[in-house]
Amino acid sequence: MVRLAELFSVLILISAVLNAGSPFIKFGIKLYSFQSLMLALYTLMVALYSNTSALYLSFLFIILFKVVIIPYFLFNTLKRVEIKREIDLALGIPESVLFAGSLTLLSNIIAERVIKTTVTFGSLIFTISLATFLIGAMLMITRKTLFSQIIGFLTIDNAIFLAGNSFTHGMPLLVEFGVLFDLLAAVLILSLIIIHIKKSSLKTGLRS
Amino acid sequence: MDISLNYEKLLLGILQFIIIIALAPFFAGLIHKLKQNFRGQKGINMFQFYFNFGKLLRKGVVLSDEASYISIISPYIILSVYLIVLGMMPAFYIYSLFSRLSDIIVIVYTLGAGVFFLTLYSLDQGSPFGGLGGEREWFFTMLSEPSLIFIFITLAIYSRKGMLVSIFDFIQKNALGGHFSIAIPFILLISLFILGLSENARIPIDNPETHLELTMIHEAIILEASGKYLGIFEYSSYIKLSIFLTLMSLIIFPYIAYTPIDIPLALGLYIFKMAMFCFMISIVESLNPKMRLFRAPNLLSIAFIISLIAMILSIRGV
Amino acid sequence: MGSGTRDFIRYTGIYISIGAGLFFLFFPFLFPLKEFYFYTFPFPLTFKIDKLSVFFIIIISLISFFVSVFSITYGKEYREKPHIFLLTPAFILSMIFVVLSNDIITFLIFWELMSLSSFFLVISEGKPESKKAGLLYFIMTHIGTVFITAGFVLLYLKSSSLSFGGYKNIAGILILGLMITGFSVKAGLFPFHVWLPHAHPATPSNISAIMSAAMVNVAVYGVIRVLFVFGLKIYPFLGIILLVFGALSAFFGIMNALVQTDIKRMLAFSTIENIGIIYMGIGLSFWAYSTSHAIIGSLAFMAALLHILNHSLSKSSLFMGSGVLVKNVRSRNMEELGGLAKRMGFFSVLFLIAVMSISAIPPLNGFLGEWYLYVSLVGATQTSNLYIIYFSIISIALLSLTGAIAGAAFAKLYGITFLGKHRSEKARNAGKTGIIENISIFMPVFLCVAIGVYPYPLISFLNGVSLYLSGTKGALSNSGHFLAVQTFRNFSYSSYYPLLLISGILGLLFIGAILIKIFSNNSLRRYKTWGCGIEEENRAAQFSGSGFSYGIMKVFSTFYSRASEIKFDSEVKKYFRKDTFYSEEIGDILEKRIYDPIKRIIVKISGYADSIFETGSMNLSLLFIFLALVLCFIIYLFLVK
Amino acid sequence: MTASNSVDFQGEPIGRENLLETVAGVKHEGVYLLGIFAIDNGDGSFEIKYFFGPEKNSSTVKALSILASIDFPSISGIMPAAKIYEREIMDMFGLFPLNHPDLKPLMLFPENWDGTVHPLKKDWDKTIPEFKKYGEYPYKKAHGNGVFEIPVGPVHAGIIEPGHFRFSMRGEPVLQLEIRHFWKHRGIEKLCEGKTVSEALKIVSRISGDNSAGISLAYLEASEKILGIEIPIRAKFIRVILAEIERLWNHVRDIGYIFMDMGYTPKAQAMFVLEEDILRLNKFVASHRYMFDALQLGGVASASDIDINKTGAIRGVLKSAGEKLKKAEWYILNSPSVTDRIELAGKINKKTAEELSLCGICARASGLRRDSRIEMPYLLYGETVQVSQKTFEEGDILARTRIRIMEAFESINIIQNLLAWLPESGEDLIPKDCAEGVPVSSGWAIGNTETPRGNAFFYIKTGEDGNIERLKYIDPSFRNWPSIQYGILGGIIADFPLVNKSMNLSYAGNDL
Repeated sequence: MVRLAELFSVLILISAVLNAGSPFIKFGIKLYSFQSLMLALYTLMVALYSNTSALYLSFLFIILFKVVIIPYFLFNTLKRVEIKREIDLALGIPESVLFAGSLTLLSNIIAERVIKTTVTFGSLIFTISLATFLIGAMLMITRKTLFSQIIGFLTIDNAIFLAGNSFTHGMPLLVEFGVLFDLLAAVLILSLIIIHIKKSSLKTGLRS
Repeated sequence: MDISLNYEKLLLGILQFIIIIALAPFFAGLIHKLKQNFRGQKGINMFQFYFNFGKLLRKGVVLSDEASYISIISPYIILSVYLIVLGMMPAFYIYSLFSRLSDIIVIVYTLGAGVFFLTLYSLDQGSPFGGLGGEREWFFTMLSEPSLIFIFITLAIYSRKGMLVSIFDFIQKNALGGHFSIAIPFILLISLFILGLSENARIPIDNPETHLELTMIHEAIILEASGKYLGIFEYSSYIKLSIFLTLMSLIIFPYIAYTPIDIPLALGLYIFKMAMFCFMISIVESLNPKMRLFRAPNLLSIAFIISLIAMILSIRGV
Repeated sequence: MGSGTRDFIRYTGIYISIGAGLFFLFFPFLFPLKEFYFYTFPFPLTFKIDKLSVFFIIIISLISFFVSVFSITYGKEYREKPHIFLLTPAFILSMIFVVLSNDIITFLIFWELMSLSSFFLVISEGKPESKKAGLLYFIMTHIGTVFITAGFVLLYLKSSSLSFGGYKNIAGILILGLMITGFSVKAGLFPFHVWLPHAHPATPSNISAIMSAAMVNVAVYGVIRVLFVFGLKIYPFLGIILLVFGALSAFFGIMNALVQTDIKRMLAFSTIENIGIIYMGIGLSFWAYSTSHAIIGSLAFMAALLHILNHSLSKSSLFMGSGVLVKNVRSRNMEELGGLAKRMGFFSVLFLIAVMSISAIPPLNGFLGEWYLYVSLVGATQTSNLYIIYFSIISIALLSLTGAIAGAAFAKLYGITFLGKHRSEKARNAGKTGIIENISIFMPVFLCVAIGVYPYPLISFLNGVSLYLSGTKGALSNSGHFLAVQTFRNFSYSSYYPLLLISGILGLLFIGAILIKIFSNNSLRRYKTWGCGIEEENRAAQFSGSGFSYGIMKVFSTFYSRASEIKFDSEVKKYFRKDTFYSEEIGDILEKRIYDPIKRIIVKISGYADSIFETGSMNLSLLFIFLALVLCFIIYLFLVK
Repeated sequence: MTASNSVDFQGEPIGRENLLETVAGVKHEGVYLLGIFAIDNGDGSFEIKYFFGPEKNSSTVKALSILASIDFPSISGIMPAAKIYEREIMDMFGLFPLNHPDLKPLMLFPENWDGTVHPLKKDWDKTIPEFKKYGEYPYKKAHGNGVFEIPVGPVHAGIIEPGHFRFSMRGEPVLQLEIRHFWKHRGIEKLCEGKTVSEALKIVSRISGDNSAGISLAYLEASEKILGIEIPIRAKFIRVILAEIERLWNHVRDIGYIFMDMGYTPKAQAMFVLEEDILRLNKFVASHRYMFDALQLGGVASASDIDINKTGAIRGVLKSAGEKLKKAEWYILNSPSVTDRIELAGKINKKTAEELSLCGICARASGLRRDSRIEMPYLLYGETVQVSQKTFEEGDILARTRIRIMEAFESINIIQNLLAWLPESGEDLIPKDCAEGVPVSSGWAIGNTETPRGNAFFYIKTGEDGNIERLKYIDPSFRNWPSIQYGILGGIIADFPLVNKSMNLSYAGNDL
């Protein structure tokens, strides 16, 4: 079980790296969905491991919101604004992937230095969530189109969830639910903004 | 593990060596056949590549006027370099023929020697296409060699052994117990799969079936080869494919025989695992178009970073 | 001077060099571990032979011997300039005495002699480019000397002894920093390498062989002596700095070597690469000894020593080879060569082996050093220090990248120069190589193969050197059949069997060749290279060197300063263009971005100063001198405190 | 009938000193070059004719002509598209274009043909000069350290027609590309001289196998105009249906090749299966897989009559074609890896397309609104059949592929509509007077139709005896070939096969 949890957490990081290495938005949304699924499975493992009933519910919520509803909204928005790939990245693909790798190295150093407290599966989870957080932030900075920035934002959110779930054996359920709902609202609003921008400036395309 | 040899081990090592050499064209043919089936074609005979090799051996050689001694020796050197690497693999029996040589760095650099002579061959006939292929070959080798070394070193750190044979010995023995991570082999496999596609001239990096001189890589290098030399090159490429597939099959689920009694089961599993990877490769090749040449660094950089992450995790002792 | 006199001077110089090389090759064996004193006015010159200097003396005298033999026939190229051959023995002897010297004054005298004689050799061709290169070399090498002298002065202040014997383990971080910087300038380490790619192509090939294969090693000798003998082993971060700069130097050097089309310039950049690899070994080893990781330390030190030797052997043969090419084809530009393998049979095989050796292809010797380096780097990742873990991961990545690009660069060098069709009339009319040239190249090449295949005696010798310097026993076991090293904590070994590898490859080659011979149709027909159905003699229709490096260059385009230009017949529209003129200049980015601006600033300042001195009075200039003196005093006060 | 392919022609040749001025004026009106060719008058003088496409909102072709005997002024400086036509005239008639900026042989290779023999002159006695080397062809050169050439062709690794491409490169990017075609000149124009109109039809319909219907239609347009034949309405329907089936077939195959060349073989195979279905349909409907001899003077062959069985078969194939094309379109637009492969590669910008007077898919992908079915309507186009035009501004491989897909859908639509409105069977397929014997008439006319590759242009002149005196055919590929080098310039050589395939120009049609 611990090994499986490890595998899922590492796959969260890998999907974040893949996201940095792909210029395609659709693929990015699919990867986000996959990442959330891994997060959900990880939560399930933690739940099984620590036998916390609140985490089972959290698992269900993650599946519902992050794996299904938010990607669905994003796809829907994408269909309405018709952009397929981002052409202007602020940083080339190999460079940003290498940057993501160095961020992983960095977060590993930080994790080794900082973490002394007990975390569910060792400081590994902290490394991974920190690295995912940083890669998400990098995505938000280096991408020029709004869509990828949203994906970066969602990646950051996943990283925080991961950290939260492992630090305290799960956040209080109410907080978690609130955060999820907040996230959903944020995505909805951003989708509306995208569509609005698209309508108001058909020619110039989507630049934030 | 004990790598001292006795006659039984040597004999079985030679047997294993011969079997995996003999099987190499079969796997290449299987991938081809599966790909054709996915396209809705009837497809070649699975053993077609054996017939091709035989046919090429029977044909005479046409050598370019410009060719020097490099054209005559390099096919043999490339073949023996790949053979010796294949001979290091504990495919289904642990005491492989060259198990003593199977240091990880030696493997990577010996493979590099193959590329070196392949590119020298490509320049030897003074044909523009050969050089084109040679240039691209180095381009991809350069991008994939750091990842390959990282993968091997990760394996070494993970098992605290320096030789391939001991590494897989360790993984097999500890697979079912002890502190053992499945995350590291899994992500190593992703990285190795990408490298396998790139090193073996497969879609999405290269298209092995094209006739277009201007886009191909491996085929462009051996464009001037004919007769038995072409046959040797073809066979070398099957062996290289076998090397990568064997590595993957060992990482994902090592089942290696230690005694002669276990060999039939291990051999059966080996063929099954190899066929599985052939299936996966043919699926990937069917679902993807060939990439643009200068988009390939994107894919290979991902492979590199994934192996880097695996290395960090293995150093932490996950 | 008549031609007879000139020939006499030339041959005398060459034979003196050969004699000096031979003498000092056996000298350490004749007088093992002795000290010498020559009482001369005003200071005594003191010399000492220890295990470290033995190693370097052997390398220097070996290379000098090979190159001097090579000069017997190659020297005819410089018939009009016999002074080259009088300077050469002075250069060789000063190098050897630098390595032998045992006190500050002796060291600096011979160091300066070495610098001056090599400077005169650099400018000996008399062309404008060689004068420019010589000037740059002179400036850089003296900046280095200033640092070294400052370091020695501080050492003297600290120990109040002139002799090296009194310096054991006293050098602090300042001294180490100053001296390593000074020696690195001479060694051509990134970022002080700018003089090297200019100096080597401008020099006669035999001299550049000595400079690249021997003189650079003298600088490395200085670094090793300062670090491991004088240095306090309590600064592990210094080792990490050297490791990082070594890795950067290796990467940077090979990246630039890849894109060159001038053979000698390419070899010069390759020297920078190899110096980087040597520095990686030295740095890692210093780190390991400072943190008492004796196993990793001895492994890394072994890697550095092996690489020094391997680089000298293969680089000297490659530079001699480039001399042969220049002599026979009159061109150093790869794009004008081609097809020489058929014209220069034996020589091309020798060159191939040297190329394989320097691109670290197993089982040749170049691989051996890199193998030790990899093993020690992997060992370093198993320590508990976070910084060395991360820097060794980065170094592994850079080293493997360097290895791959080196393969590409040297495949390009050999493939474009020797294979294919001749790319110009010069290459078509290439002359044959002489016997003496072949023999002099054969000797180092043979050593390359021998060390690669049977390194065991050498390894025990080097083990001795490393034992002498570190005082701790390493983890190298040399059981006579394989090289085994302990890499990891839990009693695991990695081993490398060079003999088994070569016999395995040869055995498979033999069996395969025989089987294929038996089962195949052995008819062979020669015909023209496939030209897609067009019957024409087109020399341009084959791949070029610049094309061969394009893909890698494109990926790492940020590391080059690249300016390309296409010129057309501008009178007509693009639909009617007849000829296209393409020109491209790929420069060293460091030189373009850092050194050139500095040069411009200095020129500006000196112009400014000039104007002051011209218009101003005597007093003003005296004031400047006075201020400079005061500054020196202030610095002195701070340093002594 | 509306005025189909009417020609605005003064009749009398203008003075050669006025030519450049007139052409500049014509160019100013924004028209493009349809073709330039020479006619040997037999008395030592030659008439050089210039045809220009119609202006906007007009369907009238502009024409000019001058008389020449030894040389003629070149208009290439004003209209770069004229370059190859003038070189062709020099080869075939020995007339020297003055001030031509890039003059060298086009069709007759100095490597084995005597440059003083000009085969299209009336006084050539059909003796072939001795096969030996007469000179060198002056290839363009690229100079510079490390610049090398890659000659590709005329014999290729795959089974494709002969063509020579000479890339000058330094690494992967193409610095320069020179194309040299015309390796298997068949002498069709000379062959047709002296033949009757219906004899020549057989030759003409085989110029380029995959555009047989389109080219034959252009020929028939011209020849029926000379002979004054009025085609039965049912024959018109069938002609348009056949032409559109041919267009659909061509586009399906070309899309398949795009997939094939990017290594996406499963999708390519789906397209090739569809292509085979359409070829079998051709065999069933027109009794030949490539529709040879399906069209006849005055109408269509009786074997190509479309009855109820054939209607059903056509509808069936169209249905599956629609589905498969939908899928292909989805992949091209939505699969990121596919889009990435073909986007922004092989870009031909609008100015180049305009200067080189491109036609067909290449022109439309570069933002030019050129389609003979709309500009110079013939048969049912413009009345019963309204073709909606698609253009893209990008000019890259993606744009060309998308236009192919859209036009394939358009063709499916047109065929379905025409099948629904097809007049009752039993009407004539060939007018009565034509069925009994081909009428004889002298005169000249042009025919211009839209083949799948672009507009095919015919000029036919018959003599007193009704036999052909001069036949000139200009293939869309002939116009479009010179543009391919500007598509690859600055790109990398690995993209060239895709650029080539996306234009899919014919070698056979190019080289008569």
